[in-house]
Amino acid sequence: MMDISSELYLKMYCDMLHVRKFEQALEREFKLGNVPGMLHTGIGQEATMVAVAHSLRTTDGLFPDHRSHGLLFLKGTPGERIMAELFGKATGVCSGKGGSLHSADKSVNNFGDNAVEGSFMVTALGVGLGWQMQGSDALVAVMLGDGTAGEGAWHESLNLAAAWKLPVLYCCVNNGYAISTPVGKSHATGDLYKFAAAYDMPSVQVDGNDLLAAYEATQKAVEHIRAGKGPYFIEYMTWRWQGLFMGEFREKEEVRYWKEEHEPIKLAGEDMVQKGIATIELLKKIENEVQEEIERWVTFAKQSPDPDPLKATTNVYIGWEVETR
Amino acid sequence: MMDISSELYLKMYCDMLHVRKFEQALEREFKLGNVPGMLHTGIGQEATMVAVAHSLRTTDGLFPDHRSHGLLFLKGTPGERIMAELFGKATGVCSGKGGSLHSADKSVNNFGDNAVEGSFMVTALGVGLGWQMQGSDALVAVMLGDGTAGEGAWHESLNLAAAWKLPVLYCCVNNGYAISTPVGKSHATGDLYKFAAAYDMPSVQVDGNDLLAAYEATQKAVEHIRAGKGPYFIEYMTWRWQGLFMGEFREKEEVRYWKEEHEPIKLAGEDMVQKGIATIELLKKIENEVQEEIERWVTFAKQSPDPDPLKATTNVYIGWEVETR
Amino acid sequence: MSKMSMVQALNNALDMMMAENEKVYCLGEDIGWMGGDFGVTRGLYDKYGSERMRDTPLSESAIIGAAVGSAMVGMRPVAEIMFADFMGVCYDQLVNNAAKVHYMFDGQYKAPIVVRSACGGGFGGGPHHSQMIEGWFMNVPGMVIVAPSTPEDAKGLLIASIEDDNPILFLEHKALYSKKGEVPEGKYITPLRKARIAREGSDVTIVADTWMAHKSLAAAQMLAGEDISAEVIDLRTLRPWDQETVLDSVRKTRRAVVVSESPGTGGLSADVSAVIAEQAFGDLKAAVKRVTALDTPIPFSVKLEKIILPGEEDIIRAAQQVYKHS
Amino acid sequence: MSKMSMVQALNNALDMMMAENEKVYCLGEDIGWMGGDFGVTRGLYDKYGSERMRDTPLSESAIIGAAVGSAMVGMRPVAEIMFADFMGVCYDQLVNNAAKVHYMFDGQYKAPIVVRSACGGGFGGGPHHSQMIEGWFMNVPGMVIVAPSTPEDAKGLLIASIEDDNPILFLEHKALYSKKGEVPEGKYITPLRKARIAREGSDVTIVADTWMAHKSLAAAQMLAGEDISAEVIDLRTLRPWDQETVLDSVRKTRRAVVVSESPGTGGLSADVSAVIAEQAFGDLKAAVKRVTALDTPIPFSVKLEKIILPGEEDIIRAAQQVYKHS
Ligand SMILES: Cc1ncc(C[n+]2csc(CCOP(=O)(O)OP(=O)(O)O)c2C)c(N)n1
Ligand SMILES: Cc1ncc(C[n+]2csc(CCOP(=O)(O)OP(=O)(O)O)c2C)c(N)n1
Ligand SMILES: [Mg+2]
Ligand SMILES: [Mg+2]
Repeated sequence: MMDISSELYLKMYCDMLHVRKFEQALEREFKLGNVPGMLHTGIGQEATMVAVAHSLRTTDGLFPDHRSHGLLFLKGTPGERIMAELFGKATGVCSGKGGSLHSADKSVNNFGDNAVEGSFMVTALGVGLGWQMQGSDALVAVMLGDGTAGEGAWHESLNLAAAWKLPVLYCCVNNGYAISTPVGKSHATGDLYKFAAAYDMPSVQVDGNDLLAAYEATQKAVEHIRAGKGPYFIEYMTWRWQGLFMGEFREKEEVRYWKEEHEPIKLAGEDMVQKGIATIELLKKIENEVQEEIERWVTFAKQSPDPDPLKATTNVYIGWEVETR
Repeated sequence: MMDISSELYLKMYCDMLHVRKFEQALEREFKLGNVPGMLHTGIGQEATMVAVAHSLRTTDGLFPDHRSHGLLFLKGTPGERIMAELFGKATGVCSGKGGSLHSADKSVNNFGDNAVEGSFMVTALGVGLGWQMQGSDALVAVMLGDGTAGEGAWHESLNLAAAWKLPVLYCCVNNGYAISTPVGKSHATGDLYKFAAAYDMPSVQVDGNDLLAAYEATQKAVEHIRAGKGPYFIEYMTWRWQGLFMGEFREKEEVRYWKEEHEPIKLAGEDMVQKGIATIELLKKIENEVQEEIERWVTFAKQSPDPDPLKATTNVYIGWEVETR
Repeated sequence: MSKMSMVQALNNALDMMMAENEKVYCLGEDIGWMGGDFGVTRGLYDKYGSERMRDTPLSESAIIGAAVGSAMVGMRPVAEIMFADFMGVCYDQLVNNAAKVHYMFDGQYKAPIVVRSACGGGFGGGPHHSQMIEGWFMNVPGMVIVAPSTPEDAKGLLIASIEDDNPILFLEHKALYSKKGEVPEGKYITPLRKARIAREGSDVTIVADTWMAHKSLAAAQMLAGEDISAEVIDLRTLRPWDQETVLDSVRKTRRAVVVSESPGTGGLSADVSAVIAEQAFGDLKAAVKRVTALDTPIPFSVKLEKIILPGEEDIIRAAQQVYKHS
Repeated sequence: MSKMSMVQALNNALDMMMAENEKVYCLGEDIGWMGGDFGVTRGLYDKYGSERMRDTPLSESAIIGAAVGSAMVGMRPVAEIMFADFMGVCYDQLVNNAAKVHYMFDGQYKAPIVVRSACGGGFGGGPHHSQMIEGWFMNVPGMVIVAPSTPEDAKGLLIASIEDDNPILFLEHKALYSKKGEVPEGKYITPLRKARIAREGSDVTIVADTWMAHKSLAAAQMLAGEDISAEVIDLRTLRPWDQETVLDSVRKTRRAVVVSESPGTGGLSADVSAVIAEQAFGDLKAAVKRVTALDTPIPFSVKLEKIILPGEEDIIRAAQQVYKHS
């Protein structure tokens, strides 16, 4: 197991709590009708997200997916601007035009989600290629679910990234299901790293709920890519808490295991307490502080104005305006 | 090495010659301006085509690719109707509406080429699925070039065929190049069977210019599929004689090896002579007979009428006609 | 007759067709055990099993490919693409294969597939979950596009589509899924390529489809208060659309407003406007007016989306204009 | 000035832009060492190397994806899709990403890509190598479609497209690749969104694009013999097309014929016809007439293809009709 400083461990723990609390607040506000559209949350997958976030530099690129709200602010964007975007507000990072599924922030090299699952896997090739041609050592990380592995873009992306040795980090978040469909049922194999291994790139599977293991695997991958050795694939084994719109659909024992036994925040907390890095009181304090911060973000989002009506027709084309009514 | 009857060996030899002579006649007529559109020939790949053709039943399906003219008649369609189609004539198997890239014949379960490379890899899934649901033991073979392995449909097809254990035989014809691009340059690996091996299906590489080896591999695959064990992937290593429109582009030694040393028809002929199955005279006689037959097909095509103008607007929709001018 | 939502009406049609013809089967993402993202296939998995209610991976090309291939060997697949926006991923399969199979092989094969998909905006779905996409396919010969606006038509059109031998895009508007209406019991067919006169009128013809047919009816109601009698036509089949019904109406009212949720450049509204002006030129008292979405992608903010989508007031204004300027 | 083919003119433009700006690079199938299926990139590989003249696998989605991604970080990619028909495979990338990137992230990113592609029929290419595909994209906000009809415009429009910040489909008609014409030396720009009056006339306006502009000019020549003076407009930018130039012309001639190689249902011709009839209603002496391909896929047989594609005689007949019926 990797050795990291207490400071970093605590920071990562705190970040996991940010993700958790952010999503919980969002769920609450969604139910209250304050958040439009659809909602996918990353609860349960915090360790994976934090491991990725802490392995990327600001200059590195990120393609978040639909459960990556947490990554959006962990990448460096002020959390309230992410929250505001999800509320569809003028202060949002895309002025409310993108929403949960399209929250990009150029200033931190967040390239935004593409809600057509898998499609940005090939966009990421271009980002890596552009930087490679420009002599930069930046890399680009792509978040993708297990279900997304069904799309043809998967193959075109892995194949070209390998052939051109592009600096792409594939972060495959295997949470066991695509909506209701078990990963092993819809794919030739439920162990998705096996697919990627065929593409002449390192491909590993790691416990995505074990923060340090996930972090270690990601660090190793980043090193490899940064050294110019081409793409790297990591399959993070995790589990999403969110069920279906009609409720929980998974076996009781499965739910118990992931929510109680193999729960990333609890595991990290216990480990820190055991190692003497933190006390239960400290952890509680952190949690309270995080909760307060998240509520400030919610308040900011709520109090923000709707986008200026002019925004509806701006930035369609560059160089001319489209007609209004 | 497999043991086959002298009769079958001779028949397969004769079929390879049919393919060779068909393509050569076609090239000649193309240069004379009698064949419209574009032309891709299968010269050099005869052993692979004959191995596949002799492993399929009439009730099995076939998705030929752009170099599969030979397979079109080997599947059972009278050769003159294939030739006529390539000439765009009324007597063609699609009344001249499909041409070289879209010659289907429902009566022998030839589903026609799709000139958008790779696209029919997913259509083949449906044919296999339909037959599986209908309780048939028919399988469907898909011809695909090494270049075609770049398309996303490749992944979607292999993945679903494996997940649903569909009766699909993937016949990957690795002739080393996609137009001008070497297979190893454009893909993560030049050994394409390695890709397929990741999909939980048997995947093998075989010398596509060794008729008996190719036939044996194909027979084995067909047996596997027919037993309900799901899809199978074969990579036939071969080489296409056709260069680029501006001429030959490959190394002299490479050309010599494939055209003179490792040439499928010559190899089979020598083997038969050595084994006492045929004499050089017999082989020459066969060749002359084949040549004559092919010329009859050409004559038939040439003398056939153009399609009835009404054909231009028929069979767009079923149940109503589109407007004419 | 019984009152049901469009979701229930569609479910009813599928159930009926699957019971009647074992060649009919469904495939798509989460359409099996879960019953579909919008519940259209709910209950069918229990009734017909996993073989005929096939959950697929996220592989839209493979979904359409499998549908077409199986249709070529005699099956009657009903594929679901969860959101119509995702048809971009399988566009080639639809346009270059499904739509051309019958023609390019000169009638030997056919591709009787139905591709059901949820379309349309108005709920804050953002740029990739809100589009009307008939415009992507209007210029594609061989394709048929159907889009119901009432539960009754939804059932009748879906049955007709499954029985039809052509490849059909069947667009279900999300805003109408839960809207209820009277639906006849038993099997019946709503004819394809035949528009519905949703409201009779004499002063102006409003041509619309799906959600916009509802908005147009509401507008007609308001216009009636100003003594403008609007005839509202719900196209139902968008390609090829029913020129006869539309032209007959326009020749009567001598004025036309074309309403579409899609952007105004290109697409269905342009085709309808062009054909009216070309074919009924001498009858028109005023230029045809189009009420469409603005020429932008669809923003996430509901407030902004409302601005770019056409509204009832826009239809009323357009009708007033063609009425007064003539 | 020097006389060159459209292929040479395009090559010249690429060469100039690559020399001037190192951010410009090309990617596509066999565009590098081989110089492209039609020779447009010939010689550039030797000059600029394999890094900037990138041979790709057969991965159209990855080609467009890579283009867009690299454009988002400052590169100026010129992608080639060998035949425009294959854009079905990467349709999602173009429509849902390239065309929306700038809008959905509210201007933070842009996607200045040029996607060159060989389009059009008339040579027996069959259903998958002969299509005009602007109709697939006409209803897609954010997209720009450019299509030159002369070598001079080909060079000027390609330079303008590479310098423009929007995603551009650049359609090169196969029938025009080897046609020669005078081309100015050095760098110049042919403005986007601006149609060209290819021939002045006073009796009827013929609106056309690429190959059809040539057929329309030939038709105009014949019509002149019958004392019908036809003005021929070559649109050059197909989306958004130049309404001002077209409407000015129609207001002058008071008659319009719209010519397109695409099928008549939906697509560009419908949009042009609709806008003319809507905007110049009072000026029109006769209904707009459209001359388009029939509503079928493209057959392989050259004889059949000739029947379904619009010909010179069809344009002449249409012009005569609008002229006489008014
Ligand atoms: C091309 C495409 N197909 C389908 C969908 C609808 N959809 C959104 S999320 C999802 C499931 C994705 O599963 P997975 O990749 O495992 O991500 P998870 O939600 O489990 O994190 C589906 C089917 C989509 N957005 N895009
Ligand atoms: C989707 C698509 N992309 C590109 C092409 C153009 N094209 C036709 S054949 C070919 C090369 C195919 O190479 P391969 O699969 O190795 O077949 P080969 O010609 O070598 O037999 C290309 C690029 C096409 N027809 N379809
Ligand atoms: Mg998942
Ligand atoms: Mg090859």
